[in-house]
Amino acid sequence: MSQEVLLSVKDLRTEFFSSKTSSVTAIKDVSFDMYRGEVLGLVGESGCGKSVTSLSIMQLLKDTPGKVTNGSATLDGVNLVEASDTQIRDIRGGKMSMIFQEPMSALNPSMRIDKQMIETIRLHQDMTKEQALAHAADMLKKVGIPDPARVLKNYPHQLSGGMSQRVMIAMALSNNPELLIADEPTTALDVTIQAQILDLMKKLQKEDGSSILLITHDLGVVAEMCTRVIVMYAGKIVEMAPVEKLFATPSHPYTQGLIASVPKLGSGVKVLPSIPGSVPDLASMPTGCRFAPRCKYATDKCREQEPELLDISEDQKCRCWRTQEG
Amino acid sequence: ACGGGDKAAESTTAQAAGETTTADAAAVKESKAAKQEASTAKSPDNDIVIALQADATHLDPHVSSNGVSNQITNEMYETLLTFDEDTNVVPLLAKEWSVSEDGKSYTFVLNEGIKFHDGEPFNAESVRAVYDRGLKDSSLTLQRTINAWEDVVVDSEYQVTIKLKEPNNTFINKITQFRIVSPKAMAMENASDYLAKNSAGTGPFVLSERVDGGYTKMVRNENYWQEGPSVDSLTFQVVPEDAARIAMLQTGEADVIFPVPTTDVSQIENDPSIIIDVAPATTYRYVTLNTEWALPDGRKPFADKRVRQAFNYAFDSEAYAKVVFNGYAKEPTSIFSDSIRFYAEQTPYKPDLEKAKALMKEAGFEDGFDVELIVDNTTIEQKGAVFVQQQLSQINVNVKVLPNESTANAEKTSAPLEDTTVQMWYVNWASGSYEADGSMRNILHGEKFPPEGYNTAFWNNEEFNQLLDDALKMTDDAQIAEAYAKAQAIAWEECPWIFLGNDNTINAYKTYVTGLQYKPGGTMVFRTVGLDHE
Amino acid sequence: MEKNVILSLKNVSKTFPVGKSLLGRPTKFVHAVNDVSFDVYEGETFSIVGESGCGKSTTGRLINHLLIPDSGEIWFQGKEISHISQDEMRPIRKDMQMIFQDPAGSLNPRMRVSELIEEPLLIHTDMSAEERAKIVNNLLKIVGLSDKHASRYPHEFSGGQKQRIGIARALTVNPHLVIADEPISALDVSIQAQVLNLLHKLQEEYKLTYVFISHDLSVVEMISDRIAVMYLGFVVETAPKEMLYKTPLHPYTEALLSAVPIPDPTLHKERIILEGDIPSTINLPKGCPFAARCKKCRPECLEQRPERVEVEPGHFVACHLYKK
Amino acid sequence: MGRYIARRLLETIPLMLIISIFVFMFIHLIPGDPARTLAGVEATPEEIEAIREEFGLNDPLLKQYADYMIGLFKGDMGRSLKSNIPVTELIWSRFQFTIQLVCAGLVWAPFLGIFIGVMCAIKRGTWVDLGGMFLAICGLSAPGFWLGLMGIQFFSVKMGMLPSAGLESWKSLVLPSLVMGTGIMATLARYSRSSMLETLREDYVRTARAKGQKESIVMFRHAFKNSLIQVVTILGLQIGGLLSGSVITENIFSIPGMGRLLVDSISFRDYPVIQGLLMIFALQYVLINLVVDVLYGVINPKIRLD
Amino acid sequence: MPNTQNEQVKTDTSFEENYIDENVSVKTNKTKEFIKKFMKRKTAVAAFFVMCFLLLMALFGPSLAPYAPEAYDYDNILAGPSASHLFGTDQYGRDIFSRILAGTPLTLGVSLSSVIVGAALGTVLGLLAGYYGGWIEMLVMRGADVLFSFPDILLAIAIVALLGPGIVNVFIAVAVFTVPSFARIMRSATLAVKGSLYVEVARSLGCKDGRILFVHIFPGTLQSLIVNFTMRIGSAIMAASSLSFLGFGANIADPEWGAMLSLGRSYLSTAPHMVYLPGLVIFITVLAFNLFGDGLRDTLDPKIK
Ligand SMILES: Nc1ncnc2c1ncn2[C@@H]1O[C@H](COP(=O)(O)OP(=O)(O)OP(=O)(O)O)[C@@H](O)[C@H]1O
Ligand SMILES: Nc1ncnc2c1ncn2[C@@H]1O[C@H](COP(=O)(O)OP(=O)(O)OP(=O)(O)O)[C@@H](O)[C@H]1O
Ligand SMILES: [Mg+2]
Ligand SMILES: [Mg+2]
Repeated sequence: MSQEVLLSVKDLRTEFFSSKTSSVTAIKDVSFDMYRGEVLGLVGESGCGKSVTSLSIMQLLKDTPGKVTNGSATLDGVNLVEASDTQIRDIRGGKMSMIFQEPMSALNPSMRIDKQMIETIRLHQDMTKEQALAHAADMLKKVGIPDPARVLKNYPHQLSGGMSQRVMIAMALSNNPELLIADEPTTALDVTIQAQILDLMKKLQKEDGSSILLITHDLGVVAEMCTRVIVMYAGKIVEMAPVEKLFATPSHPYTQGLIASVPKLGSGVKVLPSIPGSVPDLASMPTGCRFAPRCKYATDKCREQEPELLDISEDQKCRCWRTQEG
Repeated sequence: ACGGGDKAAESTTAQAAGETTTADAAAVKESKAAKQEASTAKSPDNDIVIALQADATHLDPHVSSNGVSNQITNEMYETLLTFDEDTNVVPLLAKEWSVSEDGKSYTFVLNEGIKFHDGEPFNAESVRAVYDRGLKDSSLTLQRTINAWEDVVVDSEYQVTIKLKEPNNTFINKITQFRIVSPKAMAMENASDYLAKNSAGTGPFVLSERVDGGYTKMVRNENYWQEGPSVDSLTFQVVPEDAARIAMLQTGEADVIFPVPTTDVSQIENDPSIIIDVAPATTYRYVTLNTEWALPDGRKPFADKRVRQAFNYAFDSEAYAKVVFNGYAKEPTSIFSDSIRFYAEQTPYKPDLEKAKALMKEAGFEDGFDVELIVDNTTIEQKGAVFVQQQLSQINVNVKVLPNESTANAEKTSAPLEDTTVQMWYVNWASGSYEADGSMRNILHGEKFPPEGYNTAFWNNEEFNQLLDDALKMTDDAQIAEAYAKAQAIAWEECPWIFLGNDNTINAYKTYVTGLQYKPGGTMVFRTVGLDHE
Repeated sequence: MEKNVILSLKNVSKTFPVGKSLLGRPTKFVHAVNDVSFDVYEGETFSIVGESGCGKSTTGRLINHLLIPDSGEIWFQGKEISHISQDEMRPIRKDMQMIFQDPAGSLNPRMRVSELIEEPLLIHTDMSAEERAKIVNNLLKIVGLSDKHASRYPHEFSGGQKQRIGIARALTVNPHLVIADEPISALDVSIQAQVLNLLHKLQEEYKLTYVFISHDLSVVEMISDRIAVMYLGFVVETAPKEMLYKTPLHPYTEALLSAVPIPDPTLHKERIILEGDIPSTINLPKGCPFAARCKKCRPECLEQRPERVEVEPGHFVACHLYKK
Repeated sequence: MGRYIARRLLETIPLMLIISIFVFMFIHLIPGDPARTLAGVEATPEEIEAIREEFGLNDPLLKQYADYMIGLFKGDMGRSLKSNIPVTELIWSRFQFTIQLVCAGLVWAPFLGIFIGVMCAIKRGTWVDLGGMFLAICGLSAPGFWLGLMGIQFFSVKMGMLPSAGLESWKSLVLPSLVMGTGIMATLARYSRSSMLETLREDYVRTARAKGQKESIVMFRHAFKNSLIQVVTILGLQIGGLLSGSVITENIFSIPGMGRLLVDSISFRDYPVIQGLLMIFALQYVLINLVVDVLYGVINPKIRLD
Repeated sequence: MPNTQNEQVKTDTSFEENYIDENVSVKTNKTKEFIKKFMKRKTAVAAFFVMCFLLLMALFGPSLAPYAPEAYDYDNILAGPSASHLFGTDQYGRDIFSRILAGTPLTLGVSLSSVIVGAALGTVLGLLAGYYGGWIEMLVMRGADVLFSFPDILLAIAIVALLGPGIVNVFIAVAVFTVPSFARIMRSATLAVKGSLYVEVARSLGCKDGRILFVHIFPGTLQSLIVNFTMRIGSAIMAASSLSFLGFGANIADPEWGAMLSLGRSYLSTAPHMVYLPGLVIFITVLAFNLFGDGLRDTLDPKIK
């Protein structure tokens, strides 16, 4: 299906500066398009740059030594990387909002929920305090909080993890965003709670037709939620494909290894295939393909020259000499 | 006020600058007058503020014992007799007095029509009442004045006779400390408490308010019996920090400051609106040498007169005056100050290092020894002690200066001979009644070893003792003078101390302050004080 | 095959005091572990699963004598160990080692790898330095590291490598029982498999018994022989692996199993979505701990704690649905 | 909350008891004799003995302590040996001065300190940060007496703007407040900087930005408020030392406050006053700690006081 | 189907078995990393050099001094700075520059050693309190409370009265008042480290208390210890000068900086060099220790890059 592009990320590069002159590149050459109404998964191991990608898009790298040094992220015609502060503020929380991994720490501990929600709503919608409060209560009900009035009066620490995440979701959705970035929204939660939240997100996404960029390292979650998936490794996209294709015919050795090394319920194996070695350090990236040191198919070429992210079929891209060359 | 551990009396006070100031006393006075005339400065109000370094301990004149307390209470309480500026005893509440032949009874004829602040009349009964109070309560400092008395007899309403156990040449001086308080106040159950908050004397000022440690404010006594002050009020404010006192005088917050630190004199010297008064000395500074103290090897260096003399020859009093007192001190010429009656001049120990070294060699201390010097921990005292240390280092004596709180030193120095740890003590003494006996007995008499007195040199010279004891009972001034001269000569020659110098107070006040008077030792008298105000 | 019980918990409970009264006496208690009983057989992997805060780690600590139970008994190799002193426990620790969830946190950042691994030897043996070094190097090889790493500090290693160091340390004294408290949940997906495989290999080689604590049901299925499901400090179901996954009896086990996301987009299974959150462990519900969230809740569930019943051999469940 | 405060107040009783014993034993251990000091150097041994008798200084220590405690329970702290004023009255009169000083210091110092700290954190790495921290450290390394004397020289003597002594008008509070406040200002600036820096790294600050909130509001409403939590503790510790630590200020500015009273009483060995003062200081310390804890609970809703 | 899969797995494991993970990311060693991080803090580095300089001064200063610190010259008192007397002379005509040099070992010695002693005691108490809790903790913490509510000047006077005067008082007074703050800081640091996983691991390995306390917990608290330590040195120097102000500091014969500063205040208007120059030296020293402490804190804080 051909769809309207909502967010277009091009050649995004973000570096972390330890001083004026020295820096490490956390993500590089990140390019992808996101369509309206889709759930795009972003998977990869810890430290591969998933969060940095999302923060770069949201322009939330202030107060970190990080800076977007190249590329663009265009949302509805506005290049977020170059937009002015006011423009960005207008978009953030409005057209584009975000949920974070640790719901507990993402809420201001010394502010009651009602204040935090009203603040969010009134920043983007012309409402009185009372209207905003009513809207907040509505949103809480929508995310399945049985007793919104009570929760509104609570401080964050009085809520459980699942509740807080729902509040975060309600807050993120309260201004009808077109794009919701969810950075590992359920990692800190229990399985049964995770099931609740994923269920809820799916439902809301269907109802409102918004797009979700879902960041996770849990392939199970990806399989369940996403329409398309981006796999990142060491700061770069290594594969991009519709979810079914990715699981059925993973083309990058890393993706293959990843999928194989996840235990599946009911598979009955005692020993799992695994990817040896570990993720390279940002400061000392190998030359050539970044996965080469761990790849069982690696050739000299892989070790010397870095492959491009190329289409290997109409809707699948891969960054690997082996697949690209046959 | 008596020295020893008394902070108020010593402090950063100074004294007529050696030769220059006293020699040209007249010139100084003149220049003061000229300055006063030249100045057009006026006080903004008619309230006089005096910045003092310390506070009175208590306003009950029979309890308080230190100089500041007396300075403050003297403005509210009067005595039968008092001193003039030249240490002469002059009448005050008593208009005249006479001594009996045997020198054992003194009869006073009192001024009439004087009323206490509380309205009670002043008469012979009130003198008796003070004596009675002293008899009843042995913890009062009043004790010291009356302990040689036998009785007080009321002859008539305005005549009273004080009978002594035996003749005592110090009586007349000591009576200046016998402050007369209203019998009504003294009869109260807790007289001291009452007197802490109210004045009940006959003085020119009446207590109006007091903040302990802060200030004591008095207003003019409208019913004062003789010509009194013209100021509306008199406030003694406590300003412990030297620099702050100077600043207050400069800004006019204070009209009079006392004492002026010698280091700061130059700062205000040239201020046309400030007059500096250098008063004659009664405070005498010395270092006691414990004659019984033994070195680890058993030798007693200070038992040897040669060593003691060597110390005095090694010590440069002139430099002492210059370095420690900025020139505001005087070379010692006897064992007490020349402003005290019966002073007899001695030949100064002029600094002579060769002689000092020779004496040390003779005594077998050519290589010197280590000795400890205790001193109060105020800046000026320590400064002097370090000077002593430096001087003695010239004859290889290694002095360790141990500055300590006066209270702690008082404890140390009151230990009896068998327990004493005192080797050398940097100290000063000023007799509160400005008499010769009081200037010597407590610190040099053989019966005044601690804890009886402060003879921490543990110097016991029979002849000297005898002279003091005899003189005390004498009634003839010439005889007394002779005895005391002999005693002074003995002590000077024997030198149980290092004689350092006499210093005294420097007061400073604004040119618009008038009528300020002094008692010996620079104690101010505000009886006729006025302010040239707008 | 004769099954030897190596570890046995009998009605073990543990509470933690929270809040203090005027006199410093605790006013409230967290009921972390309630009336837990199970046996672990020699050579098997016994897993404990359950959601966060349900008392898994506390159970592990109780077994390892890091905590003392309030009541109940813990038998290890035929000895009751729950109330012995630290000194009496020390020799027993040779046979019982623990691996922890957070590999970074469990290694003292200020010690070298060699020091970390030889520490148990220092405590339990009086070997010479060379002997210890030999053992350390050997162990490093066993867990897939090289002896070059011995002189490095933990922060120079990746998460998976750190966990291997932790495992090597646990193996230094040849333990019989290894308690693994979520040993892989802090690791990256691709690393998890490495560590799981290593654990499996070691078990086969050294005939280890594992008490394996995890919240990941897919992992547990792979590695365990028998499984206990905990909820709110209670063991609600105990069963051999096959039975539990094929025929989960307790409604909570069912929900838990169905909530696991399957990494296969072609499968779409029906989920049981539980309402609400896990209740507080301070005020335990009077009846069945799961009653408040249970779809099959009956009036008696609210009133009465269910007994543990053996529905089929080796398959225990504590639920009123299966009352005999 | 009420119960919490009541409990904390009750808890202070044993602490005060410990302090009272400790203090009592301690000050009697210090050599020195109040009777001798009171009597002066010309006093006879009999006179001194009479004073000792009168104040009960000859009683066994235990009896003296018991007498003191009995008095204390009756609300009587005894009388000053030196001035014979009831200790309660004496301390109260001195307290009024010291509290003015303390307040004068607290009026500006914490606010300025926190302001500097927060600004430094927000603008960290810039010259604002450098300047602010330099100022703070200057404040920490300038001795109080030096500041005071310089202040007098400049503002009183040279400019004639401010009085140099006493406590008559607000003007006379300016210089003392400078001396009292500088240390607090400096300390707080440093602590609030690091606390703010820490808070700025928190997730919820990022959340606030993600909402599209203005930077200034993010800083104030979200970061600053939470960073205060740590600062309050430090502030409490600082205030705790003010009452007894004002001696230098009181000396320089001739203010008869508690600090000077303490020093005077110690050098006089005025036992009842020392004891009374120390009890007050301890009580003050405990109360401030309590206030800090309560404040802590107010700022930090996570901490429930019960 | 199961068969093939098993075989697949077998090959993989064999691969795994032979695989030795050599790929340890090559990070530099800890000290080097620390130095690198520290070097980025320019002010702290400058402060460090000042401290080194001070240390050198303490070691060699006295022998380099142009005059003996005690050498007096009554003809040249209170002279301002000049070529022959760099910092001028004092009330006895002693060379202030020489005295500052001579006072370096004294001043730094007293502040360092008192903070060391206080910190050592406080650390042990804090460690024990934090580790054992219970009555030990109660005792230590209440003791700290008592000391905290106890004015330091009282203690200083008591020490002078008991032990006699001199620099020793400053040393003891500062040391005693250093104890409670270290006890507190160390207690909370201990509590934090005690709760860390590796301590629990140590216990599960069977470590005895002593080993846990000194091998595992103590090194973990070093950070707070060191940072607090450097900051305290500055306050110790300040405390020494405040005590001198009240007359309970070093002997005025000793060229201790704080005493020099506080004694010089009588000459603030007539010979200001008596105050400014020692004051400046104190200021720079305190500044250096504080800035160094700050830098150290930032360097040791893993959250700050
Ligand atoms: N504030 C920062 N300062 C320096 N480096 C950073 C910072 N934040 C992230 N990085 C680096 O950027 C890289 C990518 O980090 P990122 O947080 O995007 O990883 P992630 O994929 O989200 O991992 P996780 O699954 O652990 O959240 C990491 O190597 C990290 O070290
Ligand atoms: N030392 C303690 N003091 C107070 N409460 C505690 C303590 N340790 C654990 N608890 C409480 O006991 C309960 C069980 O904790 P436990 O750590 O055993 O859970 P868990 O199942 O291991 O959870 P997780 O999966 O999060 O590790 C929790 O509610 C926890 O808050
Ligand atoms: Mg992330
Ligand atoms: Mg756990």
